[in-house]
Amino acid sequence: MLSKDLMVKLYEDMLMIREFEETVDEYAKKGRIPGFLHLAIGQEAAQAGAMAALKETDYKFLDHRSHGICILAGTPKEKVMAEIFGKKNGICQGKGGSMHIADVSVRNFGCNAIQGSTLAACLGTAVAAQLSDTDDVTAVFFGDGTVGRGEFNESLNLSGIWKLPIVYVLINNMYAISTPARNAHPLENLAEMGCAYDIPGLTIDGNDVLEVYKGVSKAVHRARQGQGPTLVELKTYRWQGHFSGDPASYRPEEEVRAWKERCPIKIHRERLLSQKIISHEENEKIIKQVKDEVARMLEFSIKSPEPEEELAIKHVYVGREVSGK
Amino acid sequence: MLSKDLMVKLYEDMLMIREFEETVDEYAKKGRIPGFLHLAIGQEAAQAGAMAALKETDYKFLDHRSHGICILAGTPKEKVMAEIFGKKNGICQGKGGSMHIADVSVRNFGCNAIQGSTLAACLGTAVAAQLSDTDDVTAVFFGDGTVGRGEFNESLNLSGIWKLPIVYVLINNMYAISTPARNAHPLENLAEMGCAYDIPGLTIDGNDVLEVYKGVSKAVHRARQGQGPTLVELKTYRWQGHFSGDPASYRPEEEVRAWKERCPIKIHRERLLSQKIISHEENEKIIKQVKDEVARMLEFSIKSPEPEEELAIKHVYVGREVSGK
Amino acid sequence: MRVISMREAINEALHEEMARDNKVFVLGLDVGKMGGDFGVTKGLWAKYGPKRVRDTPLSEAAILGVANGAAFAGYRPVAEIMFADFLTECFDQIVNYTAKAHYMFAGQLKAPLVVRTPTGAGMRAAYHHSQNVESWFLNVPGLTIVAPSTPYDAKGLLISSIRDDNPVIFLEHKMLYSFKGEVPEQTYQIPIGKADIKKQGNDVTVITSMRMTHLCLNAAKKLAAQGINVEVIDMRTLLPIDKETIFASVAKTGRVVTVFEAPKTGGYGSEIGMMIAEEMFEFLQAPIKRVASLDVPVPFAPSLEDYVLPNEIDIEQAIQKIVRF
Amino acid sequence: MRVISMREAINEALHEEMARDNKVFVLGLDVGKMGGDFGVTKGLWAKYGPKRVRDTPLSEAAILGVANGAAFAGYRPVAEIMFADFLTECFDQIVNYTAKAHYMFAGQLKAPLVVRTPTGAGMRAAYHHSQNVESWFLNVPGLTIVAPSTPYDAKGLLISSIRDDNPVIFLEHKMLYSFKGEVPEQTYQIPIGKADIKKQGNDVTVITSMRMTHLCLNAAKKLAAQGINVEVIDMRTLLPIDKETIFASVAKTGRVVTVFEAPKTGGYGSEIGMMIAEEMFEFLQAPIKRVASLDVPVPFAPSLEDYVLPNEIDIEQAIQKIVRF
Ligand SMILES: Cc1ncc(C[n+]2csc(CCOP(=O)(O)OP(=O)(O)O)c2C)c(N)n1
Ligand SMILES: Cc1ncc(C[n+]2csc(CCOP(=O)(O)OP(=O)(O)O)c2C)c(N)n1
Ligand SMILES: [Mg+2]
Ligand SMILES: [Mg+2]
Repeated sequence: MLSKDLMVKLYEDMLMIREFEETVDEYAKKGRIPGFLHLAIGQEAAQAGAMAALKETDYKFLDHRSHGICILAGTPKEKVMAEIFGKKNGICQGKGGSMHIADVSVRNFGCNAIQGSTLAACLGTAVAAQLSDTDDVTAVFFGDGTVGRGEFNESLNLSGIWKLPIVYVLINNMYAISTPARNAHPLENLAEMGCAYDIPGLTIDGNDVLEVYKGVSKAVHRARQGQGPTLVELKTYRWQGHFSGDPASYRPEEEVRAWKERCPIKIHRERLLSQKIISHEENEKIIKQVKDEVARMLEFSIKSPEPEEELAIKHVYVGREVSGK
Repeated sequence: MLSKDLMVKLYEDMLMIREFEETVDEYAKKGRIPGFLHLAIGQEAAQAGAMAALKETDYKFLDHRSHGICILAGTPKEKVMAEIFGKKNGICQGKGGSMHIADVSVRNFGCNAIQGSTLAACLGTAVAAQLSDTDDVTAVFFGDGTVGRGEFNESLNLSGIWKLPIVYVLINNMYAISTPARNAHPLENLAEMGCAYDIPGLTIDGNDVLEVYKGVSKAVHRARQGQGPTLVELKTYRWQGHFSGDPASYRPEEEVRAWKERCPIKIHRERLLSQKIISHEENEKIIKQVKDEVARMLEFSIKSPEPEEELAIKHVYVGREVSGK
Repeated sequence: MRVISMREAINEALHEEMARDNKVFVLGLDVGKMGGDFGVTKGLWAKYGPKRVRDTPLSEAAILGVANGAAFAGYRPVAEIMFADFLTECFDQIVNYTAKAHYMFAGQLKAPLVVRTPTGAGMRAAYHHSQNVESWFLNVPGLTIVAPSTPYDAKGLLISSIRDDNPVIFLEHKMLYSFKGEVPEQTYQIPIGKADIKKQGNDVTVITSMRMTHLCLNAAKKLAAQGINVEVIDMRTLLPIDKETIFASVAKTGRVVTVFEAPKTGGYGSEIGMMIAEEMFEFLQAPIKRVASLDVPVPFAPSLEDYVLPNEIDIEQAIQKIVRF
Repeated sequence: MRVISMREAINEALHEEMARDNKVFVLGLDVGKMGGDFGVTKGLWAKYGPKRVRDTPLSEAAILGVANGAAFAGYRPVAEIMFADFLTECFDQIVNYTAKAHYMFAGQLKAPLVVRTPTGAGMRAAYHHSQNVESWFLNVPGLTIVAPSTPYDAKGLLISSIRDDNPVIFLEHKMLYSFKGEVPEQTYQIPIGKADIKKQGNDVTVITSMRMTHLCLNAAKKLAAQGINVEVIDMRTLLPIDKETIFASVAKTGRVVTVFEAPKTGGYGSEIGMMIAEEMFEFLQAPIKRVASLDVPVPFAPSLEDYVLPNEIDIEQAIQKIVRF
């Protein structure tokens, strides 16, 4: 049994993700956020459950749909939001935006907008942990579509043979843009692909945050013990289109409705209430707290200035200048 | 039971590969053949058995160790050897050499010296066969090491989901240069990697030409019937180093000796003799015929002139000139 | 004449070519029912069905593999790579296979394929969705690179590209998809390898392509008021280079400014400029000047991206400087 | 001073750096017990063991993935890619990850890694084992490219590359591995970004690198007999470009010939030449002339390869032409 504190934390975390995503979605639609925005509404259990199973010094590699991971990693959340707004006070000073958020101080090594590329790079932090004899695990988050990339094979093959401390967190939301996973991969349960690499696979209900937490914890434990990688598949669904604004007309409404019924937040809330872990009043309070917190982030983000032009010519090289205009 | 003719043909084919390889090896060591030469001595059963299971209009993609495939594909064998010598009368006019031999007239679409690249390109001829409603199968030959490349995943995933008529002929000779397969891949039987793609895998004694023929035939049959790809693993061993001249000191002598004991030609010869399919005299005659034939190829190759310089500026573009010196 | 967008013009070319030649087929991520990430393949799937309009898994090397193999087998695949930045993931197929297939087998194979891909910055999509990639391919003999700036050119050039027996990388600047212009309803071709003088002039030759063409034309208009008569050459085909048109113009003006969107160092302008410095030296009355992006990756925040990209003022100033030299 | 080969010099640099800094580790295909395909990593495995000298599977993207991730985590990986031609298979990691990691997260990550790789033609190994690849990377801000021509430069530059906090692509011309020269036994550094005047002269500036440096020096010797006094600049670092040294020379001579081994169009010489045409126009007394390979892939037959590559006579004639202009 998990502690009550943890049960509540997982609830708060999911609420936080939901509120955060809805807020940036709103501001993207208002034209206040530049670029593409990939939202994880509906996938909160996968993100919150997985993050709760990791410690701060574990290395994390994210994909394009990872705001939730970023805000749960320990970074001041308003700096994540400001980054998405492309502002100077963002955690990457506005250089990264939604698809390139990192905070190395909490070992969030960043999202990379090339699908599959983190599957390769995650090998390196795992080797680093092995070389330095620490028990830090590397978690890499990626989607069902990304299983199609070549790096999937190169990564699992290498980590399988070197027994690297990697947790592959495969968030199977059943689509890669408009392409259903069943049209893109021969197996239904993608975790079973671990069979090709002698890597155990776990297929988990990604909408039940406790199942996610337990499954990922098991994988993390294996990795910490030096027993090698695990491929954890979290089955879930994104409620919105591929990006904020995508009408996603390629999906049957029926399907969307059914998945919304299985809202991960609702599932867990009902559990907390029915098991009397929180009361209705406490629930209302938590919700209000989350909303207030996100409102503060929003204010911070909006007030934050744009980055100055000189920033554009910084960081190309360490210790070497490039010229501006 | 296979016909006697086929049994004898398989023997002749293996002898032919052996004699061909020993001849080019000798001339490479004499400095008469430029570049790298990767020999398949010891792997004759895999090459001859697989080729016998294919028809001429089947598409073939080869790797760097594929002289044997080329000479069994229907190409005038002396043109294959002349190509290896880099001569004008070679099947690619000396442009390709050992690692880039094609003969499109017999649907040998060529070797490509980038490991893994044919695993991607073979998808295209298979799609072409589907689009044009022919029953031509695509066979792609590759080694155990090449399983590490990203294209392995992209190819099997796509062919698995599109049920493409592909026969993956994985020649597992237990090494990629100095790297033992057991250090490079978690599974011992690489055919089992098909499990990740719902693709049947067959692990076969690659030194028994009849087993190879039967196994590959089964896969070819499946593909022709529209049932999709098969991953056929042929376990064998290369007697020499990675390339002609490589001392291969990375392998235990014991291991080499044991595999030489299991010479694919010897195994099959003993069968032919003991089953009285050929007599000792016939055997001697076959051997002599093969030797004579290869001697003629050698003469052809040596006599053939070097390609002329103008050839270097041809074929960059179809119908467009590039300038010479 | 009828006015349509570049997106529609390209779409029309695809429709017409698919109707004309059943060897033409389309493939890529989400090109089917969804009609492509930028809507360029709209309606093809409904009309030609899933065999000729193929949604693929997220496997860029496999996409190019299908294109290569099918082209070798006589088809005319048109592959879409969702963003040009992802060409990194099929770079081997293009550079080491597509480009060399015709040459290395002495003309036996042809690769009449087209890789369509959205390129260029301006969308606030940063590092992995904004690059100008032509330079990655400039030193690869065997490739053709087409890069239209108007709907008219796009339609005619795409039709020519599909009919060409050589492989073509067809760059579509994503900021031009909604740009409108006159386009004939009937089928027509624009020859590959011919630049277009978008504005005649005799004081200075400005050589450009894609989105920059329009900035150059605007700048030319403003400069006309100052009595500077600019000739604007839109390359349209980046490789092979139309020396004739360029040299004729330089012979007339003696002054050259190149304007391309990629970072300056190693950009396309360097090749054009060098060609002129080598072969037209006697005509030059001033230094050759490059206008280009700063030598930095494409950053996220609008203030940064705008600073990094070349703009009309940069172009005007460069032209003034060269004219007044 | 002691005379050793370039192979030995590079090997020595690796030994010294591994001894000095335990964050340095080596990885690649067959770099361990076998000591690398070209024998460059010999002895490292025996001395530093399999943890710090890591044989990998045939997975170039994974090799770069390990290098990237480990570098991000504070290590200094030195990856060997067996032939530069195979960089196509990890092109994404390098271009979209290594090069941009420092920039896109606003300096939070560094990628202090080295990719060592044999480059260049002359081995009769054709298309996929002969290319000069620097142009693929020239337009990618964030990368450093080093390309030594002598054992002395190789040792000092590799040590500097390993200690540099920026990612370095370290090109080793395979035809120079056995080239010998004086090399100090102690550790020393040669600054990155500094070209070297290999021969002083004031009639004409010849700018070159790697193997071509030696051809240029030979040509210069012959031309000296004709009274032509050639200055030979060996770039040593291809990126960033040492403008200062080049411009000082051009200011003196007013005449420029660039000599690089890759095909002419889009080659490195174009960048150098353009830079001069742009910034040193007033000093130029003659056209800038490129000596380079023909615009074709590297063919197999010796007669063809020799024809395609630039040779001493080409260089001599080009210099004569420019001097007599
Ligand atoms: C190499 C590459 N190809 C294509 C894309 C475009 N793209 C971005 S997200 C995406 C779908 C990814 O699907 P999945 O991995 O299931 O993640 P999800 O979006 O469902 O969270 C695609 C195709 C990309 N970013 N990188
Ligand atoms: C992408 C790529 N990486 C590395 C190489 C160098 N190389 C050539 S053959 C070979 C080993 C291949 O092993 P395997 O696939 O088992 O075939 P085998 O040589 O055993 O027949 C390697 C590493 C290459 N040609 N291409
Ligand atoms: Mg998905
Ligand atoms: Mg092998």
